[in-house]
Amino acid sequence: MLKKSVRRLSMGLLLSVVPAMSYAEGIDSGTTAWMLTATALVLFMTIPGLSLFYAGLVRSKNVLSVLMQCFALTGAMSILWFVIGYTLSFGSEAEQSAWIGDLGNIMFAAIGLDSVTGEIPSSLFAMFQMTFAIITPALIVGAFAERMKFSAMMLFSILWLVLVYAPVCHWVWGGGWLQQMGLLDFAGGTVVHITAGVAALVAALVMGPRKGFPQQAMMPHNLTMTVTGAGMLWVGWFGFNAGSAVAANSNAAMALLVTHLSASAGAMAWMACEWIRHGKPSVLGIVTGMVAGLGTITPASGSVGPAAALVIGLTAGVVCFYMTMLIKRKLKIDDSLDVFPVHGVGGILGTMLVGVFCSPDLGLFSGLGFGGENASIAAQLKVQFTGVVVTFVYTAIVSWVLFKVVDRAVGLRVSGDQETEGLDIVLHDERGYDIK
Amino acid sequence: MLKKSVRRLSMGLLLSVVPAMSYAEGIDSGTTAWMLTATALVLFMTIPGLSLFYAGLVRSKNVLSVLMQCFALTGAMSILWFVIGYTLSFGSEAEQSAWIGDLGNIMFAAIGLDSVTGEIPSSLFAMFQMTFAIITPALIVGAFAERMKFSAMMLFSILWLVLVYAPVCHWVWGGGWLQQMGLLDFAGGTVVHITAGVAALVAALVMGPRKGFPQQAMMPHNLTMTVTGAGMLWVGWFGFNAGSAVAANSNAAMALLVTHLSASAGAMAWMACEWIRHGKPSVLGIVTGMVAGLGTITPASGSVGPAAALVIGLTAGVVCFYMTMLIKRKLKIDDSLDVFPVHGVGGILGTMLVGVFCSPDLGLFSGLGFGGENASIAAQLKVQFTGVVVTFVYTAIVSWVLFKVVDRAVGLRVSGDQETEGLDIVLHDERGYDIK
Amino acid sequence: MLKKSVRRLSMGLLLSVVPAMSYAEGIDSGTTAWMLTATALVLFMTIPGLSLFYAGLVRSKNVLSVLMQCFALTGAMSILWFVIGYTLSFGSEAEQSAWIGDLGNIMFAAIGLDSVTGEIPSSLFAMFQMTFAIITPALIVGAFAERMKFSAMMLFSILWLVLVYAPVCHWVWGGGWLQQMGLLDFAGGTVVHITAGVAALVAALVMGPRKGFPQQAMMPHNLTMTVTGAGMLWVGWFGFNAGSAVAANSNAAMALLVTHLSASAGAMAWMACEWIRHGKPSVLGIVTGMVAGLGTITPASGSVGPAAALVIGLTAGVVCFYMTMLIKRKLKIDDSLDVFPVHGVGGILGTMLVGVFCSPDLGLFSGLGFGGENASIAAQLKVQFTGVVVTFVYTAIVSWVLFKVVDRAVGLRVSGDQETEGLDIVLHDERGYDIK
Amino acid sequence: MKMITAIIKPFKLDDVRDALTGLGITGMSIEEVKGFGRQKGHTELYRGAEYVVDFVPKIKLQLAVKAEQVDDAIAAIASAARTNKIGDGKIFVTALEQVVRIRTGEQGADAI
Amino acid sequence: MKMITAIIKPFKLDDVRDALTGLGITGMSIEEVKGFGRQKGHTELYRGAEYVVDFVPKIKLQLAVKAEQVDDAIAAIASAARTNKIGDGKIFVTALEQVVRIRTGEQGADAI
Amino acid sequence: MKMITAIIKPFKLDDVRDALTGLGITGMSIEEVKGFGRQKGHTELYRGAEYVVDFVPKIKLQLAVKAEQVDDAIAAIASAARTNKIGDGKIFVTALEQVVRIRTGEQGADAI
Ligand SMILES: Nc1ncnc2c1ncn2[C@@H]1O[C@H](COP(=O)(O)OP(=O)(O)O)[C@@H](O)[C@H]1O
Ligand SMILES: Nc1ncnc2c1ncn2[C@@H]1O[C@H](COP(=O)(O)OP(=O)(O)O)[C@@H](O)[C@H]1O
Ligand SMILES: Nc1ncnc2c1ncn2[C@@H]1O[C@H](COP(=O)(O)OP(=O)(O)O)[C@@H](O)[C@H]1O
Repeated sequence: MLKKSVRRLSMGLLLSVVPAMSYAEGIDSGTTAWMLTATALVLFMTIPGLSLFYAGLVRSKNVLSVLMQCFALTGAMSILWFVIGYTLSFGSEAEQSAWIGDLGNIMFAAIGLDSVTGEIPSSLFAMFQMTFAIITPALIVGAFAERMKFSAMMLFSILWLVLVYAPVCHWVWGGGWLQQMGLLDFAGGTVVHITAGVAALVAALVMGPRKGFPQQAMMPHNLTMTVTGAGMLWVGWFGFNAGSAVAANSNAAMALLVTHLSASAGAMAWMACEWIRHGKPSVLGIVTGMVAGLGTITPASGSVGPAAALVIGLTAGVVCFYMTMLIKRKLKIDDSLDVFPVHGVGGILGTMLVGVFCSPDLGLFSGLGFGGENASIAAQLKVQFTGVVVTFVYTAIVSWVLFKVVDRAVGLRVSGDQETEGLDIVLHDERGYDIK
Repeated sequence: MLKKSVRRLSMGLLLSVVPAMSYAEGIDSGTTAWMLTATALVLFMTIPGLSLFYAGLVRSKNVLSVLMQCFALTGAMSILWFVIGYTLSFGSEAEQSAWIGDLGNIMFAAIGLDSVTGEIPSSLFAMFQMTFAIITPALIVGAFAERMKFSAMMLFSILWLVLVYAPVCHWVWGGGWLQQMGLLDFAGGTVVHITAGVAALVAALVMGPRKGFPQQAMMPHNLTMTVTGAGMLWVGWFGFNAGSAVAANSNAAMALLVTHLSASAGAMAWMACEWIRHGKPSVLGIVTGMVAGLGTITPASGSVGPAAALVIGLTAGVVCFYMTMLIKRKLKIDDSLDVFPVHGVGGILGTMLVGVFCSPDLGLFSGLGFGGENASIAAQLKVQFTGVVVTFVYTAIVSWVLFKVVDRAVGLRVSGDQETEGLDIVLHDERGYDIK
Repeated sequence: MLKKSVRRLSMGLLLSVVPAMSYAEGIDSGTTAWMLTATALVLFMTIPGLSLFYAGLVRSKNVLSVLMQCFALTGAMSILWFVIGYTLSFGSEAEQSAWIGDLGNIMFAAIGLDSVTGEIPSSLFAMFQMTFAIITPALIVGAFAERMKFSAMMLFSILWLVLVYAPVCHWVWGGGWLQQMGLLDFAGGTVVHITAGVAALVAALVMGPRKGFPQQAMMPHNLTMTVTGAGMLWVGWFGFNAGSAVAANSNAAMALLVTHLSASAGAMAWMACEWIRHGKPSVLGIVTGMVAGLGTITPASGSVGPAAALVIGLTAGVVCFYMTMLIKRKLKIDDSLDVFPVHGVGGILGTMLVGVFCSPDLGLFSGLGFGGENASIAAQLKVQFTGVVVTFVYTAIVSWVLFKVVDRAVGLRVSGDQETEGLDIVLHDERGYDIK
Repeated sequence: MKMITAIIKPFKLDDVRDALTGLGITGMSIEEVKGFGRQKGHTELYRGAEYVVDFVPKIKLQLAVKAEQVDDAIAAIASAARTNKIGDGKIFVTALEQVVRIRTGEQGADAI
Repeated sequence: MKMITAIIKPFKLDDVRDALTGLGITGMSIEEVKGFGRQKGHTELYRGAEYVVDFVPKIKLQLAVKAEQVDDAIAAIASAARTNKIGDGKIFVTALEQVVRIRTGEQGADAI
Repeated sequence: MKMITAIIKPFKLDDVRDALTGLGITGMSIEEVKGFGRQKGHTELYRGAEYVVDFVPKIKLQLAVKAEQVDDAIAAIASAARTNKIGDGKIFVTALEQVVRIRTGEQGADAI
């Protein structure tokens, strides 16, 4: 039964590439209701959720630039996904190549009003997936915040969605080789968090630190905004993970439960680390721990039980806490808003941990079963490890090339004086606040 | 099939006036789940969504007055809809006059626990419609912001809901003459956006400009607030348009998809216009373009396909951009927050464009079919044009009269000194911010 | 039929303690879709909703401390609920003691992927209930805001959830003695609002007023934040009350309708009181009236009709308005953010009023029927009164003891100088805003 | 050289600046201050209690001028800022011993 | 006439104002400033790094007084603002050559 | 004793403070001000209209120093704040008749 439910899911995903199997009576109104909601929730994660979370963390002279980047990405990635991204990821035929989707769904050409994917309209499945293609590039924004040109950001993101996100998405969810290997990635540990996290790390290395880093303190200008965004991310993530069940059933319910517990555990763990190390817990810390917990449970949310989720969340909080200190304080890499140590590391951690906790033989910590034909933790871990390494390396190389290309084309950074003046005025002729 | 689905919808609406047809087994739990959610989403559009979008655009001395207006309207319009608005719009009998609803549903008298409308409880249908009756007057707030008396605003809105919104709603959705003509207005191009936009234009003309307009720059005091509201509007609009399918089916899914694509296209188009004309894209511009895209697709969201939605959104972004410049800069009409050029023009544009893109014979740009008995673009356009003109003229005249009446009764504007001091202190004895 | 629907509900709740009755086909996808959404909505009420509502009301030097308290409670109470809270409230066996749940569901031990409660997965029911266990302690935060130690707040809340919330929840919803008496409390008049409100009152009395109260004006530092939170609370409350139907049916729809009408009426009533008494309506007033309307309808939302909801909301607005003045101005009790006069009084008021308006014999004001075996308003009122008094007294005593214990253990208040400096810097080494 | 410090009503700032520019005085620094004086502040309502906020928002201008410009500057400010209502504000004059323009190191009158 | 400028701890403002009002001095302007001095600022935590924010929020009062009021005013401010903890602040006195009340054009002492 | 008032570019504050600390001057008060002068402000876009915001954010430092420290202090500030671009700002010096340290009641130079 457990394994069945898991197969049902991957099936649900494979179905996406079978418009042939369209049959109106296949639509379940309850599942459709949930997926409509889940789609709204995932969009809500990016705008306003993530954009507020990030914007609160920069200095007030750059607050609009971050909001603008997230907002413009929402518009641009949506159109790009519609035009080419979706078909490269999921194609249109039942038979999919291991590497990339066919071109039959350019502009959703193969999706009619009556096309059905699993139990929902194909248009809804494509739209739900679109919200993932929106938030993934938006996550990267945190790495180059406060110094990147808007034009360069747009150009990079467009290329990146097509050359990094779409292929990886195809490998894992679109019937590609990693899915065939039985990789467990329920909602995007590899597809979303590792790709975004690694691209963020590359961005930080290629672009170099912000002027004044690390001597100058670059404090969040509005933590109330960040906490607001954090709350929205938490709520929206229910759509992200429970929506990935592509059904309103016990898998979705379990995904929601484990997601919530991992977020809670991540928040508590990070809080505890700070409390012990610095004597005081911080608001920035607890919300970051929550995000770490969410990012880490994401690939596991369809395969683990609640007790395991608690372990995963606690691990996420502690590991991501130390990784953030390592990257920012020891290695002095200016990944401005800590995208890699939280999302990248969280994605890796979760993708590995699910290989363990999916096992149905761990008593209270048992999960819902292995992926594909895998029959042991060892076997599953091998697959998970392959997924992690390949995604990491592929993303790193392509992202690095893209940044170099974009740098040639339009230049990545604003000038030093412009950076001092602030991106809001320099790039948008606007100021975030004019409060008298 | 396409036409059927469309008929199903208008039926769904007609059913609203057939409590006779109540049969418990008629309730579909999936559709009910979606409509409960959609109702929450549309309320979310007004509070906090629209109220934040607007409040961020005024000067800080007036921020609370705008939030107060939206919040008070939510309370007042809800009660008014319950008492009289709903019955005037949808009545209680199966047979409806072409002009106005019967009085059988005063205080939802004809709605019992078991009454069913289409596949959902009648109480839910009436509640869903209530959220539309909340946001429409709230949209007008943007036009007279920063200068209107709170009392006058309340009085005007109460009269306006009964004398403008309710009748137009009846004509288009309640079984009235425009619906019988087969007017295509899925989610409120005429009922919501043209009525609100035209009332806004009349308000700006009757009340005159704010002190200092247009010489003085009246900058948004908090664009972060506006962007937050914009994100909420985008998400909430899924409930607005996809909820108007009154079903959790492929129509709802397609409505959600085209709504999202049009919003994206509108945002990108406005951004492009600014980038070209001013050399820089602005945050205010991109969010306004998104709203234009949403307002414009609203009447079309049940009848067009995704490719057409892209065209509609792009057109909306460009046309509303130039209309805003025209109204504010050329004609120097102080529609403070540009309600008419965005919502009014968008509503008109969308109501006409759906007459074209509903056609099933446009290849990739095909739609889901004509309305009522219409069989050609020409025929449909005639109906759409009629709907636009009648709604425009009727709204303009009645709104103008109402403003004059309210002016007599309580006076529309605060004094010049009060306007200088700011409405928050003057009308509410409060200040928006006290940040030390 | 009315009574049936009510019995169906309480059944729905009793079922929660019958994993025995698990049968996969028992899951309804529509109801599951709605409950997934409702769970997200109730979490949304606490973060960001309530946390923003409260945070805006304190002085800017304490804004983060309030956000931190709500956020940390979300994480801690979730884990606590999973570990022990749920089983103490709902147990695992079909047969439940009148006083407390059995320990069979420690760490959801008895909840499998396929366990079903009513028509939804048991994991979802437990998760939905978790969101109630999050918001109830968070409500209390308003009473001791701006002066309580973070450590003390955490310790108190943990003990309080186990010793106050869990038992009362068991009595009313978990098959306990009050439920057996037929107490009508659909969504938490006693379980949530009276317990939180009374604990708040005790907190204010035990801790004493903030430095400078009541001579010094302690103005809200950001009413725009409070209004934002208020809007989110309103929307989220749909999940709270309509979700308590544990079904996507006419009961949920009616609950949503009456909830919305009561909120509207409460807002209008409070606004009117202020307008009459002070000559001006305030933003703080209208949003507080809305919360009063929501808190008051909560216990009644499954048992009354819309006309009655209007009466309940109006009463709530007026009564809570005067109670707030009484507590803060006459009795000079520094319940900082007025938790008791709004939630406590509202909860009491609503729990009593439902005893009247549940009656099916009040014409336009009729409700959906009495609880349990009660057959008259008098009989029902006796039960409601018992529920109110017992919950009030039990909560007061235990909360008082807990505050004393925590005071001994870690001390309840920060020092006077620290209070002057502000909790954000003192407890978290952070500042809320750094806007240049 | 003198330092002129003027406290004015915020919405009068533009008029005052134009008046000074008319005299060829283009350099000045301004800040938002809170004023106490005859003019009463506004009332704020909080939970039924009305608090009179007795400070009034004002703008403070500071400009260094050559001795010979002082009287014209004062006259210009006063006439531009006057509304004849209580709270129009004050002008203060203090002696200025030295002025330095940082960019050039110029001193005295040349630096103004 | 003298201009008294006092830097005090923010939470002492009300006491100081009352003390001055006691002397019949009702007019003044205040602003929020950041002070550097002996008193150390607070610490802020950001991603594991602790930053000492070495400025301290202070309130700056400015009031023009008649020469004969100076000593009383200073005494009143000093005693009202004193907490005997580091950071209590300073009082500065400068000569005031001219005062003008914008509303009436009154000059000198009458304008105060 | 003299009161030195300096208007500088905000991002130069740290350099200036270090320079002054180098002279053993640790006490000062700073505030954010808006400056008008030769330096032009930025442009803001609103609905197709471009507004030139002609004030420029500046930091104002005020420090009381002993007479003999004045020249060093001025030199230190000037060199630390200089970018050689328009808008570097100004330094003003006025006479200080009295200084009081509130905490101790010390007067004159000792109070600085
Ligand atoms: N003695 C004073 N010293 C410094 N500033 C003063 C003094 N008296 C008044 N002011 C400033 O001038 C402003 C206007 O003064 P006020 O007495 O209200 O009206 P008017 O200027 O018409 O006499 C006050 O708000 C305060 O900022
Ligand atoms: N030389 C100075 N010039 C101007 N302001 C000063 C000077 N020294 C101190 N201050 C102001 O006085 C405040 C208090 O001074 P500080 O040395 O901290 O304590 P104390 O007043 O007890 O000596 C400082 O924060 C600063 O605002
Ligand atoms: N006459 C003046 N009085 C007071 N402040 C002045 C005066 N002239 C300039 N300032 C201040 O100095 C700043 C720099 O002056 P500006 O003319 O822009 O450049 P520069 O200092 O290079 O001459 C201005 O922004 C203003 O704050």
